[in-house]
Amino acid sequence: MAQIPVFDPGAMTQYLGCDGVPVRDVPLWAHDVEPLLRAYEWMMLTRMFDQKAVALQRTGQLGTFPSSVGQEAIGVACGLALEAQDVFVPYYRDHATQLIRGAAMQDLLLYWGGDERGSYAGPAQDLPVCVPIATQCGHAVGAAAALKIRHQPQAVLCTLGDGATSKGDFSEALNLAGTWHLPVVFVINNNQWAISVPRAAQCGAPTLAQKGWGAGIHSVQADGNDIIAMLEVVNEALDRARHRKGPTLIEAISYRLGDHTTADDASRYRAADDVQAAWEREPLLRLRRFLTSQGAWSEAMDARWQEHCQALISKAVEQYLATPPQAAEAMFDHLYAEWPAALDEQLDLFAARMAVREV
Amino acid sequence: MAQIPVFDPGAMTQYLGCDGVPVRDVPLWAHDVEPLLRAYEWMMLTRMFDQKAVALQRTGQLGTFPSSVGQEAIGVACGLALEAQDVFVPYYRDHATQLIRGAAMQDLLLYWGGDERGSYAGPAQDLPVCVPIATQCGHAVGAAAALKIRHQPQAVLCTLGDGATSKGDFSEALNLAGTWHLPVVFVINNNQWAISVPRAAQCGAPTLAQKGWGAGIHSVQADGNDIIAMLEVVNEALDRARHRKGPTLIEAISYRLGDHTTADDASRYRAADDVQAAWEREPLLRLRRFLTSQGAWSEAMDARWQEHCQALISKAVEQYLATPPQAAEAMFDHLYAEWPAALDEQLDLFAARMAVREV
Amino acid sequence: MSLQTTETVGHVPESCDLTLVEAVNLALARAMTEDPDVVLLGEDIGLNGGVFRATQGLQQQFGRERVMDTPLAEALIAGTAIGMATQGLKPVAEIQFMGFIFPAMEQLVTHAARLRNRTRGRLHCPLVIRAPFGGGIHAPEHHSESTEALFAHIPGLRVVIPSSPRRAYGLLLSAIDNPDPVIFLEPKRLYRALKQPLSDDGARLPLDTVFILREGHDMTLVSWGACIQETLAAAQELEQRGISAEVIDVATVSPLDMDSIRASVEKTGRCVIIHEAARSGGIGADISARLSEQSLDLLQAPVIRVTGFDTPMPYFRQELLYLPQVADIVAAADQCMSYR
Amino acid sequence: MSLQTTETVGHVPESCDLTLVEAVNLALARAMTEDPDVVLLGEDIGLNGGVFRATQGLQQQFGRERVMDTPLAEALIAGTAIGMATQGLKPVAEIQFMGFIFPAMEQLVTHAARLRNRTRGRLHCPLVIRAPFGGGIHAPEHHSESTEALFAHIPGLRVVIPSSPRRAYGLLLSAIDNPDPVIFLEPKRLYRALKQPLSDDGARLPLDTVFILREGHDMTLVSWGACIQETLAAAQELEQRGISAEVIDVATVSPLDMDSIRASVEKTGRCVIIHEAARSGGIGADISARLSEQSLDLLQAPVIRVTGFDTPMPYFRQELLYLPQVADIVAAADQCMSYR
Ligand SMILES: Cc1ncc(C[n+]2csc(CCOP(=O)(O)OP(=O)(O)O)c2C)c(N)n1
Ligand SMILES: Cc1ncc(C[n+]2csc(CCOP(=O)(O)OP(=O)(O)O)c2C)c(N)n1
Ligand SMILES: [Mg+2]
Ligand SMILES: [Mg+2]
Repeated sequence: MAQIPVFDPGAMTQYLGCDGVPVRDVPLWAHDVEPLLRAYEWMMLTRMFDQKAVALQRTGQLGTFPSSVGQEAIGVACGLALEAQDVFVPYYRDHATQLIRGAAMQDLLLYWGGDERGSYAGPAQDLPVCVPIATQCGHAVGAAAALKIRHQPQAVLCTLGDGATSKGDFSEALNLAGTWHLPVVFVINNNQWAISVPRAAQCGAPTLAQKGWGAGIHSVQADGNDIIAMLEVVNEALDRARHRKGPTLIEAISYRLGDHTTADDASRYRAADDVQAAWEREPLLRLRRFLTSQGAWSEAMDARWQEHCQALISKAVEQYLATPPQAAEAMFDHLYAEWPAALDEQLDLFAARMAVREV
Repeated sequence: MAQIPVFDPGAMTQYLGCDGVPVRDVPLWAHDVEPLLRAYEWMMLTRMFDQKAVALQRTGQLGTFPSSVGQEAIGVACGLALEAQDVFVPYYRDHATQLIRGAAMQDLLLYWGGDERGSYAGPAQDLPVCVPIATQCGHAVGAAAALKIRHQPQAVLCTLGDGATSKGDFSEALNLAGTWHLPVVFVINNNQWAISVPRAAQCGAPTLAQKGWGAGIHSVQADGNDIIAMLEVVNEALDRARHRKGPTLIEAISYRLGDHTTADDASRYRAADDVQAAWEREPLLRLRRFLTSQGAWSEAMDARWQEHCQALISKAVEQYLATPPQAAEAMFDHLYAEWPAALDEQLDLFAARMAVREV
Repeated sequence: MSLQTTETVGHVPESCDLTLVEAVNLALARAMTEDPDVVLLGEDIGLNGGVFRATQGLQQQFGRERVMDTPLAEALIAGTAIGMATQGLKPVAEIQFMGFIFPAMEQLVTHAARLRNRTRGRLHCPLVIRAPFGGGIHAPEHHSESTEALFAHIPGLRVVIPSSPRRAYGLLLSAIDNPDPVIFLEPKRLYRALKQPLSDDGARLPLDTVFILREGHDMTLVSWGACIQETLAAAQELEQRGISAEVIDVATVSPLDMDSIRASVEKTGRCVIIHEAARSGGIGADISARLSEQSLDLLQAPVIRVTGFDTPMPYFRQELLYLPQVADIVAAADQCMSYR
Repeated sequence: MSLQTTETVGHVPESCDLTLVEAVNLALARAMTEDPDVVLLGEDIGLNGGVFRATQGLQQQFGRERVMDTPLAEALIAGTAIGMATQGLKPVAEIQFMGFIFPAMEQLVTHAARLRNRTRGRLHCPLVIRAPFGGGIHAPEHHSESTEALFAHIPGLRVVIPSSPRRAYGLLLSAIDNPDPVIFLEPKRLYRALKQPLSDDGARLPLDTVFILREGHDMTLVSWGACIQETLAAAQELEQRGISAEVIDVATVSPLDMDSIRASVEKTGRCVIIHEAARSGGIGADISARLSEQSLDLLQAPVIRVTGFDTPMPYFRQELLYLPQVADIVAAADQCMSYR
């Protein structure tokens, strides 16, 4: 009988070891440190933004917030590899990509602060943060089909978590992407945890990448903490999509160094040792070591950059905190393109309620 | 980069060629013709039952009916391989298995004739016909989990169509089966069509069997028109399940020789030639040729058996047609184990309506 | 605002007699001709033309890129349609039977209904989900449900139900034009039950408004979908007995044009609501509640509802026991008229 | 049949003060102790004890075979639970938030609700789906919905909503005992908002019946879930102004114990219904419609509903604008009392 094929472990794309020393020749483009410096800067900004957001939540100034600490290389690679006209279909742990695509930090804070106006405002065609797990995968293939139908040359990039791979919406979308040969790239942020559920309790297969096989989709694994590997595979996959060579599934192996969200306490369900060990593999440290070894980065530069980030973040926080609330009746705005007269009673009821409360 | 592994075509289990001549040594158990004779008899009964049901529908004596013509080897193999205590979780094209498991033919007719009393009455633990595509897959893993929790040694067998493999419920169940190592066997009746949608428009992968790989599940392909192959792989898979060696996914390659149901007209969307060609590969002919070549079957025996089947079917049809309707208020029966007093108004409303109509 | 329609008026020039399903087909063809952004997707809608033939010939006419057979997955159909809509297409998705719409529920509730609201108007979701619904055609289990109330409870969705070939044509064109998501439910019992003269003039009918199919002054009969047939027949029977019934086809069951329904009931003082969905949680409860809450003094009799029961739709041998019939409506009307 | 409960009575011997979520936990532990067929499944319910800690400690106590973390898939959770139930287990499945119950809709509507009916009693579906619901905890999008009406429209399902620790305990035990599927919705705003003395005596509270939390003779306030808190507070405020309000906690919103509600309203002549779900298609419409239809002559004023609006629950900065507050209920009660 046929055996389950084994995903070749050597097939995981990785260039940088945890110590920042290349484990094999880096690709040609990475001989130029410029793109890596940009990547490092975004990764640092993302990390500091995440830290600040968590702090805001802790002091009651923000709602539940999902930090991306430890997974910055994934988000930054997606952001840098995407072109402005591509379509980005995020989940909820994608601040890095959203920032690179032009979202204002104060808007991201507004969103997590419970205000619709903060809905991601990157390029007009991008989708907003998606909370219901894996539902964004359907949108991604729909957007990709739209591009295909209109013979437009862009690609769609869709992110999801390791937990999301268990939900039917992901399989259904993957299957359509393969069947219709759609210009879409799925990037799994495999941070090893879906809240408290470890990767092994999520799926019996040794890799998540092999979920693409059943859909006839080109599938790869990459070290999600290695920005060079991530840039390489995401760029290659987007290139395939843009050249109508078919969809790609990327499993990016990383680790969720923080709690699931600020509402979570990960110490309930995982060992501190494991987290400690994972800090050794985290993406910023690794890239900093590499860049330093290349003479392209220094502690002084790092301090300066952090200072710069701090300033940007402070300003955004200020703007966020100074944002006046929406008008009370804003909940009815944009519910329909044109307000249906049949719903006027709702406005009357609302006005009456507000009148009572003002008394 | 890793390529999509190719499902080894040589890995498809097949013993009998279309001409009934073995293409390789048949398994040891098949040297005894007895089990094959039983299989042939059930296959013939199923085919004749299907024909009769279609005829009943054509004459307005039955509702929409899904014939299993051409796929009898799959259903019969499942039925013969299952033990009485196993749990069978069918879809809607499984008359063969249901009959073997003890369902009365007149009950199957009642069901398709629009009467709840016809709900499949095989072993008490079996599930009834399932119409919403792929939803039965969830039930199958639930039943398998129940067996596992109670340390019972039985297995669960769940059937589905090729179209059903696209629906998330299938992937989700497969994933759970793999993760929890459940005693369950999934058999895909790949009859090449989901109503009018051909197999290639359903999935971009070359085989459906490889959908198991992403769930870490042992996956095999078999010639679904070869009863020896089907008995071999289903028995082996059930054996694995009963011995807690894990779940199996079986893709049984067959062809839907009839319309999707009596409500369908397949000539709208597929070429008569293709159907004609598929008749060359059908399972009864193949097995009859083999048995005849073994001196175990003859035209006379065939005629006698058909006569016997005819008699059984006629009697069942008679019983079916003679079944008086349920009491009018039967729709309220078994809605709850105990009728909630809060719903008494419903009975009053119903009684009032019946009173009006009787006027 | 309500619209008055005469169900039985004569011939429109250049028109031919069409069934409801043919009217749907005609509207789809017209919308696709008028606007290249209109695309269709669903199960078996291509070469097969849909299991009810609503999309017959459209793939041949508009090509496989605009009339797409999808894999068998309703959540995917909805999700894909939403993704297409965000990029400016106007997808019209078919769910083969309303009984199979539930996998799409998450997409419809958490995304289609909210995308515009969530993004403060940046993204739109101009999407139509078509689904045949209702009983009466002797179909297998799950092929006869009427669960429109589930969608009517979801703010941001429109739920539109035509009950004649002309309204199917005009309302479907409006639904496709509409920049917001519309659940368009087609009463399959009426697909071929009646023909109406219909010319392919592209004339839209307004959403969010009821249609007054028949004027009357003694009582108001409110219904939608296939039940409109029995309701009209009951009105005719009542007329022979000297009771003048106004007949309202709600058509857009969400949002509800209560102003028109209320105006009619305030005129007649009496109201019977007819629908085939289960009684509890049905849209009839909404209409009844709002009438009683807002016009208590003007009601000369309690509102009466003639509905399906709080059971699953029974298998087809008994479906007529479940579905409101003319006699049931007439009896309710009599009861309503004889109150006090 | 209605049950009278006094919300504020004193100490039960051997009891301790518990929150609603602790009461849920206690009931689960008790049910699992009493009956080895009771098993739990859901996302993060094991080691993590559920995101609200409703299942805290249960995996440690009853083992991983009876307290199962599932992969992330709600359709699967429901389907698996149904499959388990057909084999005689009594699964209690947790859906992490009611906003994520939609993927399970197909399983609940097409199978859980019908399995017994379809098989004419051969197969049972003794299943409980627990889900925290409702707003008011400043949660992200989709974490604050109240869509109980969708399930109340599905015949064959029971929808039960506790509004105090004691009712959570007693009703959950009954729901687990019940041989039919129960959707058990826990008002997450109340999870830790109040404590009640509660002894783990295994005493069940009946399903399918309302609870009269407070007797009164001037008007009836009908509510369920978290809104019961505001309703009780409003009743107190009204009392200070000389208005005696009866307060009914519907508890089982489907099937509806209308007899008890009607009896109360026929006594008081006036009724205000309070719920936080969207207004159109809400269960309030059902109650209002049935009261007006059946007790038109006894109503001294139109029924008034204080509800959420026909919009998605706004993000949390504005959720209080959406949720009924004490002042809104008092204002409605005043309006109701001053009618005519
Ligand atoms: C349909 C649905 N079910 C449940 C949830 C609650 N929930 C939010 S995040 C999460 C875990 C997701 O894990 P994963 O996909 O690995 O992404 P990660 O958060 O680890 O990045 C769950 C269960 C949800 N948002 N949507
Ligand atoms: C959820 C759902 N969607 C749609 C349908 C309508 N439908 C019934 S059978 C069918 C095709 C199924 O094809 P396949 O799975 O290949 O099984 P086959 O009928 O060929 O044996 C469809 C679309 C359904 N029953 N359930
Ligand atoms: Mg994760
Ligand atoms: Mg098929």
